[in-house]
Amino acid sequence: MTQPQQDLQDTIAVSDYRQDFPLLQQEVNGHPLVYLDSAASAQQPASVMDAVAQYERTDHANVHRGVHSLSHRATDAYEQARDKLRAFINAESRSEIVLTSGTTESINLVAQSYCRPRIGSGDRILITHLEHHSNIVPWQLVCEQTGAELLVAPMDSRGQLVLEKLYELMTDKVKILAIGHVSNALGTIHPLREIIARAHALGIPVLVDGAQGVPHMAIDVQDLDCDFYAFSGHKMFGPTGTGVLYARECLLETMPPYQGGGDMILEVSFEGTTYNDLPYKFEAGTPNIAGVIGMGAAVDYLQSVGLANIAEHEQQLLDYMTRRLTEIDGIRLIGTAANKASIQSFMLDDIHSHDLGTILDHQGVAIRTGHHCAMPVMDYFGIPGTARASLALYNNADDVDRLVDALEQAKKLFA
Amino acid sequence: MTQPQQDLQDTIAVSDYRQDFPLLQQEVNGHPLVYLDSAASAQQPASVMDAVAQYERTDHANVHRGVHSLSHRATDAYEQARDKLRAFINAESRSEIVLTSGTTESINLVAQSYCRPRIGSGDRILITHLEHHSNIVPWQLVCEQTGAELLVAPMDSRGQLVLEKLYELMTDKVKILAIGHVSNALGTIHPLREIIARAHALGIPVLVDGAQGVPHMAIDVQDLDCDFYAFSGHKMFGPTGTGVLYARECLLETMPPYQGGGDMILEVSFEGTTYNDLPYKFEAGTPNIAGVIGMGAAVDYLQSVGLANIAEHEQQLLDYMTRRLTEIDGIRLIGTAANKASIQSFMLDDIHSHDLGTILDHQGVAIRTGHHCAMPVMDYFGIPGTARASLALYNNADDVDRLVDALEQAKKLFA
Amino acid sequence: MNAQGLNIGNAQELRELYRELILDHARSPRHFGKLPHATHSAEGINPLCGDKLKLYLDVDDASNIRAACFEGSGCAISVASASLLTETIIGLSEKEAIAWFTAVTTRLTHGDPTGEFSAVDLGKLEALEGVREFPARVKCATLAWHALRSALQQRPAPVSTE
Amino acid sequence: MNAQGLNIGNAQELRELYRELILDHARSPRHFGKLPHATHSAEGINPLCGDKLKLYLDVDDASNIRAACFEGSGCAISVASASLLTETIIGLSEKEAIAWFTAVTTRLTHGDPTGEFSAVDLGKLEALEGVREFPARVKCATLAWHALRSALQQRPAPVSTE
Ligand SMILES: Cc1ncc(COP(=O)(O)O)c(C=O)c1O
Ligand SMILES: Cc1ncc(COP(=O)(O)O)c(C=O)c1O
Repeated sequence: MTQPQQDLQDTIAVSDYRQDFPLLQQEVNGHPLVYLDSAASAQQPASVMDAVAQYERTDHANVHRGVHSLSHRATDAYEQARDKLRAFINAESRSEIVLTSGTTESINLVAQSYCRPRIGSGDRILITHLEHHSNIVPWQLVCEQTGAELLVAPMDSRGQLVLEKLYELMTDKVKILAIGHVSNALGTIHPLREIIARAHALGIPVLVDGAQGVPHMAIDVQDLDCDFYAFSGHKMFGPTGTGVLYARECLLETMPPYQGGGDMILEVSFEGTTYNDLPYKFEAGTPNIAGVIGMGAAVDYLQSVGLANIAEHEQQLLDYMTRRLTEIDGIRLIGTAANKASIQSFMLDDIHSHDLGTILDHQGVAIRTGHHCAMPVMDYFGIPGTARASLALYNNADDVDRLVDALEQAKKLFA
Repeated sequence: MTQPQQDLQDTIAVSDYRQDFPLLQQEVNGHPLVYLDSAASAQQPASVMDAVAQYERTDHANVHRGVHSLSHRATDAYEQARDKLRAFINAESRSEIVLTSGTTESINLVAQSYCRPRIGSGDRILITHLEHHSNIVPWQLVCEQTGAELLVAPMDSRGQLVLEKLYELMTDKVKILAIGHVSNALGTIHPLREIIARAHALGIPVLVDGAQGVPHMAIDVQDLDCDFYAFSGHKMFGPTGTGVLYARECLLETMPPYQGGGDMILEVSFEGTTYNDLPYKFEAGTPNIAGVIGMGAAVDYLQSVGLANIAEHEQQLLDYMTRRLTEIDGIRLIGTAANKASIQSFMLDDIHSHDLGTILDHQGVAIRTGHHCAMPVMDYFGIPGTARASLALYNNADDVDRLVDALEQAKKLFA
Repeated sequence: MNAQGLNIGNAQELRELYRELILDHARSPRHFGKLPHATHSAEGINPLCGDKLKLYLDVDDASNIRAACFEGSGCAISVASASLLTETIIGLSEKEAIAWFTAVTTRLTHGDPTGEFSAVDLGKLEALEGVREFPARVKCATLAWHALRSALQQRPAPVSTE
Repeated sequence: MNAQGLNIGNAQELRELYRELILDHARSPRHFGKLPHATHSAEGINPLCGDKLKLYLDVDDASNIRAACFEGSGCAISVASASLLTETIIGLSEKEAIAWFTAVTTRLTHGDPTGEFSAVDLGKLEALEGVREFPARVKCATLAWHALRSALQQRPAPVSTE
């Protein structure tokens, strides 16, 4: 077993944050858990669990509808979480923070409420080859419903967007560009500011799938100048079943509601219904109150650590992981863009990724294997899937060393 | 202060279940909490909180996508909850249990995926005057989108459906009947078996909004013979952000997906996408894993108490509450149907319900006030809103006595 | 107000909320009804409790409020607040009315213990200050005031405090 | 199999899963390819890991399986299982093949320690029983078998084990 270089080990050997996460303090299959699957879903710090538990134990009631103390406390806590999320991504106004069940719902909301009413045959929707299924299928559905055409900007063999091609595809027929911030399969960070500026110059609004952006870097939607930004609570150390759609207020104002129900109305009669103000018009029914409060606590946690610190820690660790993986005989890295975040996909010899996953799991190392909900990326490389190690602030150099050791064992088993 | 009759007090004076609910063990405004707002959202037993906490602390990972141990444990727990829910409402197959974020989403799913593709102008959607906004607005939206017409079956002054009129409105133009199980504003239980049989005789499928049905009585969707049954986790002692759409498998098979994203697909390519099997085709994106597991634990809890016991306890308590309220000078009960569950709306003198709510809250008694997301019901009675006390298995005769005392104080304050 | 006989541990705050003046204005609201020749009007809705008020103003060419009326239904606090509002603003200039809006909403919402509005003499309107102990009710007390601002700004859509 | 040198605390279960026979069939799958004149075929997809197999059968008029082939890609377990499946069913009647489906899937899924299939001699297929310690992998081992049943029942849609 190779020893990590001493200088690197000093900075990333121990993550102080690991102890904040109760789930990481366990053994799996007789080994201390190494969790390298945060891109699929991150673990929660105790502070998030406590915030949710505290809410359930002392403050729970339905929100927005009650005059009694619990309902008032619940509403306050819920709306405070919205304010935290607004500040977190630097949205201009709290009206622009629509709370959803996750990135997937956020994107479907835009596809159905923004796009569907305003596109038809002859129009185009532009995405990229690197998208997650959640940023592909909603657009396929809306194309089916309207006769619009789906255009796909290509990538190169390192997993980078071919920008010239993307720009060629931007014409006045394109009614929206939907693009990831960070590829969940390959880790590629797209040059969004440049891309968005180009799109806007042609009057094309841009939706950013930020599921993999938010947990790893500071997000400023005004600086990005995007029109929509979608993300999930469970990828940023918050609970499942929560998410955000950031949308410019002027766009939300023009959109019909996505779902009908309680809370999204001002007045209902059988003759006609008046919808509520923003953002409530887009939040039908009882929301995931506890989850949203947990998401607010996750924002607190992320800000207490500092997004810049997180980005730096993860970047160093990613560099270290890439180097250690490269040293393994028979490894093939998938996704080698110049600008990457926290994710490395790879293959080892001709061992199927699923077998790798099992062998690593048996050594307490949790990685993801398969297509990562990005089948077109797999098709591009002509492979059924990859093994993927993804990092979060709680990972450290020891985790990477354990990964490398476990891969060596897999080689032995299949030798 | 009047004393409750001794015989009643013996059976309903103390609910043993109260101690299972941590939130109820608190004082509000200096008084032990009396929680009479379960129809808006119920509290959770410790067993539900523990199941969720246990999951977050030891088993969390994304579901359906991973080969590592945590992902397998998470998937197992999540799918076991589906099995529990299937058994709970006696659905024939687990393919018929679509997990949603709540009743509202369940109904919107049916409106968009079942109705929207198959109706047009000339067609009709039939609802009743007693529906919650969540069972009105989704149909208004789909009528707007398709040109179909919304028909509303009337109610009488006790808050009962006028069945003859309902049956008159059932013609072959009606493409779906959407009806509540129990009215959340008035407590009316509709004679669903008879209504559904009549609808089916004419080939009209029936959606039941079961948000207020599930927590109070045993549900058997096969016995009811309904086509869709929608309900929420947070009204049955489970977490917010969870819900179920039960739908007959043969109907689900004919429906296009509601949302696109991860998990709802078998294969994605830019040429075309193959959807996943039921029920996954209707579950796009990372679900509310923790919430669903909590909902499964709520089913366990409900079954350990026994739905028959719950119904009996609540029925006795409702009778007692109705009698005690009637004794108050100046009270006006709203909703006096022959067949009712757990809910009593009322007005007191000319005190606005909102003022009543504040005065009661100040005495530690939490009731709901306002339109209860059922504005058409309020319009029918020509009132802006009511005060509503709603019961759950953890309430007891003492809660009712505290309510009555608090109302007497309100009278004094406004005298 | 017959609150002396109240059998509640902490009845003082309730008495502060439902002062005699408030109950009086709630029971017999002043300037209640439609204003036939209103130059400005606006609706205020509080979806939380179904409060719904419509405020009518008659503003002359010199921007003075000649008359003010309101109709609708609401809780004691919102009705009393609307009634007190009409009494306050009749005869004022638009600018003065907006200054009242700012002072009242600031005082009721934040208390503004040290801010610029802390020393303003609200007169009768001080009866509304009991809501500060009842955060859920602040919106009731400010509803008519938001409608006032909206009417003076001639905003077309109904204003909501939710 | 060079598993002796494994430096894992609990390597025994892994060795059970990846027996020499499994690795051999995974590396050199038997009857791999398309069957030109197949009378039956079915696809099996495991969306969890992207395993995708297509099974081809040539069944004669007397319902005997004359030939069986498969193509596609998958993990060692699913490929080995498919390979072993073809070896097992060629020459059997449809009914016998379905009996094998039932026995194999029951044994791999539940272990069936006391049930009717506990005594069945699975022959080479017993090499697959290592998956029982790996619940996440059972679906890999049964994928081809579900495709077999689906092909014999001539179900049109691809079958999935998710
Ligand atoms: C009868 C009825 N239907 C629908 C709903 C909506 O449920 P949810 O808000 O959980 O989606 C409710 C509860 O608010 C209800 O009482
Ligand atoms: C890039 C990307 N987009 C979208 C999603 C979908 O997020 P969710 O499943 O939380 O809706 C994910 C995560 O699975 C993702 O990684």
